[in-house]
Amino acid sequence: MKYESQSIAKWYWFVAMALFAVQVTVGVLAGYVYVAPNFLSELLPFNIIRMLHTNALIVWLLLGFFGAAYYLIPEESEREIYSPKLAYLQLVILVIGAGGAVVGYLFRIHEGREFLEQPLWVKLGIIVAALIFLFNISMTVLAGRKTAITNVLLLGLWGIAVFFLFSLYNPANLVLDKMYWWWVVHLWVEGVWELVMASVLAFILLKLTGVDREVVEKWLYVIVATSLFTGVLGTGHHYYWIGTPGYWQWIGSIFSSLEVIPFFAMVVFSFMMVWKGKRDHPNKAALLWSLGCAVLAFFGAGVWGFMHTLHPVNYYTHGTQVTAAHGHLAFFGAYVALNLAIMTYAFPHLLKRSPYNQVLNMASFWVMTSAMAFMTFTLTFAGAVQTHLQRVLGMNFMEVQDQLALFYWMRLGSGIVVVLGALMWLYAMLGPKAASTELAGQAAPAE
Amino acid sequence: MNPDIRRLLIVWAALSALTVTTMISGGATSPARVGALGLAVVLAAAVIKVVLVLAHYLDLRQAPGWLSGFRLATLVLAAALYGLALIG
Amino acid sequence: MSEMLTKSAARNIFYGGSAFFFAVFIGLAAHSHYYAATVSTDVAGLTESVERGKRIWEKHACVDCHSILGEGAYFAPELGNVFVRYGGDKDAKGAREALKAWMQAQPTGIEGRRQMPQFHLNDKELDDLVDFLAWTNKIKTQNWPPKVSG
Amino acid sequence: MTRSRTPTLTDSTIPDAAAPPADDWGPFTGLPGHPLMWVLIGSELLVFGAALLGLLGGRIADPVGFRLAQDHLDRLAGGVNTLVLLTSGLFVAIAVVRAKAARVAATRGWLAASAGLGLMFLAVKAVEYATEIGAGWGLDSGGFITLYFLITGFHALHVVMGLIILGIVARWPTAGNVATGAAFWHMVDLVWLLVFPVVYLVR
Repeated sequence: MKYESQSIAKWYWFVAMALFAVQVTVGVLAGYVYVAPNFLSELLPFNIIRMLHTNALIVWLLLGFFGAAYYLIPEESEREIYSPKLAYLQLVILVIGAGGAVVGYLFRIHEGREFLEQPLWVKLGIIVAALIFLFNISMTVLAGRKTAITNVLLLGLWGIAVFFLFSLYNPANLVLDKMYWWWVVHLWVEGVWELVMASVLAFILLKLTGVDREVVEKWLYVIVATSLFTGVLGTGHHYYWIGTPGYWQWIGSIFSSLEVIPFFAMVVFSFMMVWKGKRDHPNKAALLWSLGCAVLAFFGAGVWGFMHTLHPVNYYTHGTQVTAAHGHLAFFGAYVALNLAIMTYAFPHLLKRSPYNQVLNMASFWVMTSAMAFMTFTLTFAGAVQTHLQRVLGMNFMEVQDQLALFYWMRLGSGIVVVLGALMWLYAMLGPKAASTELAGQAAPAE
Repeated sequence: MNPDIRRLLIVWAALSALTVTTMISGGATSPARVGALGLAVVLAAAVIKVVLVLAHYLDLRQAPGWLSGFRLATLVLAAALYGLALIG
Repeated sequence: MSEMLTKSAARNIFYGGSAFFFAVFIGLAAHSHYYAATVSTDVAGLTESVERGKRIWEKHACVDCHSILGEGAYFAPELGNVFVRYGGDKDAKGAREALKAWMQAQPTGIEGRRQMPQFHLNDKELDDLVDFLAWTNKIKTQNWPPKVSG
Repeated sequence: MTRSRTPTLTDSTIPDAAAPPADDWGPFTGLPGHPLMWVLIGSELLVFGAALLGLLGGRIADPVGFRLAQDHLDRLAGGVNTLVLLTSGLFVAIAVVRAKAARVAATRGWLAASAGLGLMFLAVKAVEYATEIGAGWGLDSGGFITLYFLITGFHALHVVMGLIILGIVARWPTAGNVATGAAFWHMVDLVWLLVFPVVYLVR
């Protein structure tokens, strides 16, 4: 850690880690309700469990992004964060908002659009926090060295805030509601979040591999250009069946098929950088998570997305467990793994330690990744069966669900393993060795 | 005359001639259907035009690797288009 | 020619290209907005009770179990076309009564069956909700879903 | 705002390695015009290629409907527009030659001539659209008509974008800028060379 204010990141990430634990635990709960539907059905119905699962995920990922920004921007801009006080104020607002939302959900205080269930006051709090954040970060970047990484990251973060504003627009016409709802959801995860992902990944690889900045930054522009060139009109793949015009079937199919390109480029980029890299960095776990992130994002977002993005296919698979399969692996690969990568990389610096608990951390990668892959396959099979029975043969929804019980048991099993993996990772990050491996100052390993 | 410009003019003349060929074999002024042979001429002319534009207008003759890559891609695309056109 | 190979030129092309695609997207979205507000939905039928029904749908986070037009959770049946599944195209009144009766009978408490909570909606609220679902059923969705099973 | 004095891990303190030259773009090196413009060109070719394949694929599903609609296209106008764009491409290619010789006035003149033909293309296209829309065609008519509007409309928007780009490079007519702008313009031209036969003539 080169700049004092980088330690802000640590506090964001502590909160993110706590919510990560909540998210996966609640996920297992949801998976259990699938196989034992009477469980908690009066006390904590499925809809509440699900909004906890998805909202905790979104919020912790965002906290992770904020932390990543606070960590890497000082190093990139070569100066301290404009105002650490504002950064902590922002965190307090976010913690109050997130905590308030979680507790509120338990008491049925929520709004009712998928992923945007936060009560209005929480949404406004998020916007205020985002404004503080953008002001703070932009002031830092504007005053400092401008790199491609900060440029792209900043554009991504501004995009996150701007598109979130559409969460406030909820017209009575369901079609319009859905149309603009996707401006938050799609333009986030298949648009501006990809900018954050690419820039953070570029930063980590720059540090881990020691490849020339010039090379990394050129790749970065190529990748983010293909992301937005394909991803913006790729929104069309959500406009097939919600009352929007038929031409979206062509636009969505064509552009979203090409959305796989940036993810493929990220895989090639990451492996090229490692291969060309001159540095043998001791933080192997961070490298594993970074490469894993690129590869899993390629499969989860790219391949699994492509699988059902063409409109003749989507006509049958839309809104089945195929979507659930894609959603799980895409979020894990692209954004969970990214956050775990940057935290794994940065924590030793923040705690002023050499990299620690590497073996456990890497083991947790394989445990979580295998379990997520298994879950994805399970849900994909469930989705294929569901599509056939329900959409082709026209069987009743609940009858079909009964046929899928075995898949849901397997999904629950893999979910439990994911939680174990997550706990292993949290222990590796925060457990005893983190507190004991004092960095031997100048005797830091040659890198 | 500047040799580059002379070359560009020749290419332009060839492109124009190919376009006229396309319009004739593609029946631009007649309502008749275009047969398999006519389609083949139309698509072949299109491929030649695309390659000429790539090589001379876009100056890809400076980057032979890219030129042959694009040429191959255009050929594959045209072949696929021809196949679909014949089925339909 | 290295002046053009700089990263700042790369940034400009990235911004310019993205702005182009975004402009196309906005243009098409504007057309789609118009289409949704005039062609694909029953605007005259979008009464206050339909809107109240939508707010009830949201208040109880129905979308976190059900899906509507294929979006939402996949824990409970698709409701975009539930009205027609209950025979509303032939007997609207009968479908309305059946849907209301279903809502009031929840939860079933049957062991091993997914449970829908009891939301304690009064008769007017139930009517509003059914109005919303009946209105939704009329949206022109490019013939989705493929089967009435949703 | 004090710097930490704690000894730190070296990967934060190593200065960035000596940068390779700015014009080294790996596999993209050697392409005329900016490498990122080629990323755009590549994306566009994939998009239009997929759209044309989609068009002919859709035609298999509904050959009669496609033919009935397609017969209303003005094939002669499409052919004339091909010649217009090819000539415009010639002018912009000459502009690149002039820009390399640092002849600013000539460069701007050829760019303007090229843009003029671009406007003519749009004018012809507008007349076609006016007739078709007058006949009741619309973007959401479905089948061939929707694809026709999507493909040619998206192409026409590229012509508009190309005009803007030509304007920008005419303002700053360095050899690199003109080559980059010309690359985009030629891509628009090239796409039309495939769009015209497939949309208008395959029948």
